[in-house]
Amino acid sequence: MAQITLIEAVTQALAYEMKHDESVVVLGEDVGVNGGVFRATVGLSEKFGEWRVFDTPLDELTIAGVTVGLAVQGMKPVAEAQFEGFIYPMMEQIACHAARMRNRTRGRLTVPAVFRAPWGGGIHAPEHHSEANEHLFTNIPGLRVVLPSSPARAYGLLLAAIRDPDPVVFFEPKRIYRQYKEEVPDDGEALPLDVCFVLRDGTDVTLVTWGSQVKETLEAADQLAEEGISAEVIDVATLTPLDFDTIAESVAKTHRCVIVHEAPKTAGFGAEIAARVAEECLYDLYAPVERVTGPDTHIPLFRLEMKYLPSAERIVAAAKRALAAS
Amino acid sequence: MAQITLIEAVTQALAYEMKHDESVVVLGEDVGVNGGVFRATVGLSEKFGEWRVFDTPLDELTIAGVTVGLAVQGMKPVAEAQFEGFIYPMMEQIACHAARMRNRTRGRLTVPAVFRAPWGGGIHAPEHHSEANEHLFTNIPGLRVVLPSSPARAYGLLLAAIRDPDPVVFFEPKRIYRQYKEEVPDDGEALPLDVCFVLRDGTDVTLVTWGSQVKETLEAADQLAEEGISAEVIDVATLTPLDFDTIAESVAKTHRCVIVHEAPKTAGFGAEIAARVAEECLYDLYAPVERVTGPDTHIPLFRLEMKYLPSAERIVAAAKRALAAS
Amino acid sequence: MTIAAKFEIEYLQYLDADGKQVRDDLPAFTKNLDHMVELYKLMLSTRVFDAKSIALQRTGKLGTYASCLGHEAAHVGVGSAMKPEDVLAPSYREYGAQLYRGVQPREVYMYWGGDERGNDYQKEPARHDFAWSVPIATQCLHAAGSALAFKMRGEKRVAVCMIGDGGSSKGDFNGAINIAGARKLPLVAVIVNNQWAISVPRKIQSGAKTLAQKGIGAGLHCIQVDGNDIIAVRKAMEDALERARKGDGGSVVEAVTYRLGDHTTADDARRYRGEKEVKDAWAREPLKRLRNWLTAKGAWDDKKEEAWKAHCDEWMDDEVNAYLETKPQPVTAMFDYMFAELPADLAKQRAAMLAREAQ
Amino acid sequence: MTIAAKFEIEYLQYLDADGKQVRDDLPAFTKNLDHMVELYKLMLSTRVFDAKSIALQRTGKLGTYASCLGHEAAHVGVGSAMKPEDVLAPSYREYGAQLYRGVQPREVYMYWGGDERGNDYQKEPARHDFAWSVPIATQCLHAAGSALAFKMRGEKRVAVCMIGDGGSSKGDFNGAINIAGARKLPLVAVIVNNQWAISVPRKIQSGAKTLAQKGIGAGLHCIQVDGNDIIAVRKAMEDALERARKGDGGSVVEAVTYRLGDHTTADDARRYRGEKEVKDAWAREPLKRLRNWLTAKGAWDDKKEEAWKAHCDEWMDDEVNAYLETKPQPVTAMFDYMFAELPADLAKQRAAMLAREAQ
Ligand SMILES: Cc1ncc(C[n+]2csc(CCOP(=O)(O)OP(=O)(O)O)c2C)c(N)n1
Ligand SMILES: Cc1ncc(C[n+]2csc(CCOP(=O)(O)OP(=O)(O)O)c2C)c(N)n1
Ligand SMILES: [Mg+2]
Ligand SMILES: [Mg+2]
Repeated sequence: MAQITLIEAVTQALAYEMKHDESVVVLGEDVGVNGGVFRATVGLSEKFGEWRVFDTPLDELTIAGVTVGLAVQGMKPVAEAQFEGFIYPMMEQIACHAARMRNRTRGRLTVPAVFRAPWGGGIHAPEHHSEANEHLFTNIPGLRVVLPSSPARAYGLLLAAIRDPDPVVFFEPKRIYRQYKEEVPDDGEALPLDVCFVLRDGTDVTLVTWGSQVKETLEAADQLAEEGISAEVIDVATLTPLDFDTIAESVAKTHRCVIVHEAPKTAGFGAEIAARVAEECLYDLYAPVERVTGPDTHIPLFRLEMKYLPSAERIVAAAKRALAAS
Repeated sequence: MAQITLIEAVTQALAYEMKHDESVVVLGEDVGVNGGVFRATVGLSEKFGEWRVFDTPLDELTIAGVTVGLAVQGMKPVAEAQFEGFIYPMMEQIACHAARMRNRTRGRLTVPAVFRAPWGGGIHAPEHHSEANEHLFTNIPGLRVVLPSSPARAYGLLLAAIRDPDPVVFFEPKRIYRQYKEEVPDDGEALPLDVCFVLRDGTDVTLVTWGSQVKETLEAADQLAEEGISAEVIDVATLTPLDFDTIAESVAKTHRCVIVHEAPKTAGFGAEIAARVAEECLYDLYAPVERVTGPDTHIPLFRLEMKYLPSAERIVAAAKRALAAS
Repeated sequence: MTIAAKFEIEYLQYLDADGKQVRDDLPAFTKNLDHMVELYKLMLSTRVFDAKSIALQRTGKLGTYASCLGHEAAHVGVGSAMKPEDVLAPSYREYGAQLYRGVQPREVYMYWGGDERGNDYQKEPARHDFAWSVPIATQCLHAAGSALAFKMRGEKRVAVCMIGDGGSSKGDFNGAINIAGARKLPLVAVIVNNQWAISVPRKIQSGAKTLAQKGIGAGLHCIQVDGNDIIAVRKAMEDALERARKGDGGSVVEAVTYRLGDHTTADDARRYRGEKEVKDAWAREPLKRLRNWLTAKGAWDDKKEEAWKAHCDEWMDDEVNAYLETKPQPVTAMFDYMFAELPADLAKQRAAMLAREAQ
Repeated sequence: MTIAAKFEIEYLQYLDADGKQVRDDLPAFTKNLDHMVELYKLMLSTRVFDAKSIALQRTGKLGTYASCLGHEAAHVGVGSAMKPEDVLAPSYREYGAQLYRGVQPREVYMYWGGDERGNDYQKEPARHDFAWSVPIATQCLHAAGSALAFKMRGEKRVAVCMIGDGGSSKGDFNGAINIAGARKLPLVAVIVNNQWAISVPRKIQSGAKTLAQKGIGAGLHCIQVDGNDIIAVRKAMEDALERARKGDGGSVVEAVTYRLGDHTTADDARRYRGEKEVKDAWAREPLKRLRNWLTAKGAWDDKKEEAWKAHCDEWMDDEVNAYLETKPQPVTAMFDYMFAELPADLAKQRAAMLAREAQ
């Protein structure tokens, strides 16, 4: 079995599902012959033809609205926004239709669609190509917001997203698209969309994160381990609907919670996790919750980009503060 | 001095500023001769003419983008989205341009614009006319998000928003547009955009809210008072950038914090307040933070709408839980 | 001067305001007088239905309601030209088209009465049509997506979206006709130009002479019709649907009509438009001309008119009763259609709400 | 058949691919050969600049860069037709227009080199122009808003936006031309149709025969020009600008050209387009034809060509040096332009970052 990268796992999941379910179609800008600007759809056009791997006109609004229409007609469209920074024109269709159609019609019409987008910073990209804007969707009822952080999870979660009878916003951390490879059997096995993944067990502090920051956080856990501090690392993976139980259990054990994300701090999704901790785990806490996030500024152009993003050092420092406070 | 409603205070502020600053223009759908579907701009067209009170084609994207263009040319546009539920097409222009222009150009170009929208539920309106979607903007750096909750604050905060050299999203709680009147001198005095307003002093529990829920929360405080419980009520008013100090001071005194908002709970702006409490006020807390919010569903059509919105009863119950827990 | 491209926009009308034929080549379907009577009946039913809705609103039994007064020819013309297997993506006032396709008045009442079940159309073909779409123009892209699905699957079906003059300014409309043109999708976009978008007149929406010509930029067939003349609407729709079904591409059909009522019951049109304009428009209203035409053909008369009106009154009373007798939804209904399966996090909130309600 | 409206799209070309005149009525500005030489020089400068940028990217001194190879006539044609007081809203590769208006190569390098200061154009009139706009088509509405400001204030200025064939599919483009048509705003929207939007060919963007005809639906003047013929571009722009300035309404100008390079340095066009197409396009490229025309008039020759190239090389070397020698921004720069005055909450984050950096 070949080792593959996260982006290859995306392609593998798309190819698997397109082969096994004729109603699955891919659409977006440059997804066809070009195979996507990140190569996520490479080879699919040759395999499935230009109508199932469908290049759209350059209008994200069109992509989103057509996706809703396709889905209502029983297709399972997987739409791509070329970068998360270009997803804004999709919002009306996602919030007002994809996320509402089932509820609006009491189940008569549904939207089994996936809205994919590369997500986040750290690849030295031009302006508007590095945002972490998952917050746009996490307060919208009726949506699932999913962020894989490894090749295997990308494969399994994307399969689950496509099969899910309701709309899913699927952000792919582009910084780790090609960061490393792992074995991902092409067995069509989906992963659950209703759990957080505990990537590392620990007893002293809970580190909660998602997306590209999983790597920084695991590195931080390694560094902490060297100093004898045992960190539990949780990859939230499906932000909404949230599996808070997994996080609560961990905090009950470690009594300390550090949340890591690259979006701006204020009203980022880390706030929700911290809020739940304050509501549901207050008596377990030995130290204030810590958030390690981007500041409330735009992510700078790439010269200063890495100063913006959380780093293992910052996570370690926060964990130590939490330990020192208690 | 006449007593005026919140919506009349909006009109009064617009008229005042248009009279004193020629660069202020109002634009949107039906803002002209019709005076706005809520009558927010009533009389302005007669006073200032159809070019300063400008009816646009029916495209929120056009409204937003043209607003950015006007602002960059030195105008002070006040754009209206007819309802908050139709603000989505404005998001790309607000997030990618209004909120970024100053930063992008290192201060060369700026966007002194206001994006107004009626906001929230409780008026028995049709579908898409009752959303509380302030969360769409609170994680976007470079924006101010403002929500007045009384005629006087609507007047003072709107004046401040128009005068502010940076973009402001200004949500008007339509449920209290005409709920009561108060004296609002037309003196051109703006209110600060960087403070929360303490509406009622108290010692036992801090109730934090904004928008229409201020009324429910004050009622809850009254009910609590009858039972001998002293509640402090804070109207956040300017959600971002947040004045957390005022909230922290209150929690340091009361040791209990109940947050009330009508948006869905998960990743609503209440999460940010709860998160800050968990980070900065943990040692002050005698009880878990409570959030009284809409559930993570769409606000139902009006038959069930009031079951969705927080009520004084629910706020009272949450406050009592907080008191009982400690 | 080198010319890269040339275009013409046809204007189609068969009956003038009084029901006199302005051209001889009436389309084939007009030969079937029974069917023409059926069309007239539905236009009349729609009008009776609409008056009843407004009465319900005035007596507090409906929330805000958007009337279709004056649009009957445009709406019934569209609905009746479509085949059952086609798909309709309406905005919010195209009851004439919807009733033809099986939407029941009680469903309309439920929707505007604040009950989501109004969108759960029970009868085919309406059952597979889109629900009312309040965010203007968004439904156009749903139709385009449906048309794409039909094309992908090789189905001989057409998607029809209906949109107002105002709505034709919105990006979604542009996106829908553009992708239809680029990919020859079986889409027919009908602009019901009733001259007003709430208070904003047609001329402030667009500097174009016709709204039909918006289709030129998308490479679609374009036609402008007298939207008060159901024969013109129906004929243009049949042609457009046929072309689309055959794979010859989509169309923009502009039906020129007039909104005789307020925008909705929450609106007062006297604030922004003169009485004369409305009076003039009444002279061109759609029912009269078809009635005159049918009467001249001996296919209709005052007695039939009265009888049908009486029938409609009864029908609407039944529908109103059915609406008023519908049991309210349980409070938990707001949770029960959020997802195919209720997520655990939401299930807790649902349980909490139930517990609160039980107190 | 009643015709409601008729339209024609003119195609304008003066010089063929070899620089031969295809019509006699050359516009007045061509009489001034010195100026024509200036235009040629700027086209050549732009090409040298562009090659330098790509070289910088290849050697790791720039990030992703979007080349303008092949667009020189379209870009310089637009920039040179505008008056200083007009406003340009570019997308991201219209350097030819921008250099004419005072943007400095070092600013372009800074921007693509990951430094926001590249957008802080120092020289007028570029200083009052819009910055590069990455979210496709959004700048069109900024131009429309600027045009509206000019009209509101009675200023005789015109706003020009530039957009690609792909970008002309996006709602913002539609919205901009639509409001310009509805309100007769002084807007000129230039579609630089280079046949590709990354890998998506022109025919998948739109079923329209010309992209110019998108203006018909907005009621604008529309023209298609040979975008490799700077005389045609310049003439169409002068006419459009003059009309707009006089208050006679906006225009859509489609300049038909070809993207001779990859979409950006991150792209490999061989994946999706054939070599023959590119080779054919080189035969129509814009510099050659103006050079031939000027040479035939005795206004240009190989020596001048070499001398100007040498000058450009030197100029670009200076610019590159200026770029490379620019001191990096302090880390706090990410905070310092967020608001006119730094809010307290943000000031704390800024202080925390400074403290971290100090460690
Ligand atoms: C996106 C959006 N913006 C604004 C509104 C508010 N609104 C409802 S109807 C309407 C006017 C629609 O006019 P038109 O498209 O001409 O249709 P008509 O009502 O005349 O049938 C407006 C502005 C809305 N529903 N959706
Ligand atoms: C809203 C948005 N969507 C997608 C992109 C990614 N993107 C950058 S350039 C481009 C193609 C643009 O093609 P065209 O408009 O023809 O301009 P050209 O690059 O050919 O000059 C795309 C899809 C973007 N920048 N913005
Ligand atoms: Mg209308
Ligand atoms: Mg292009």
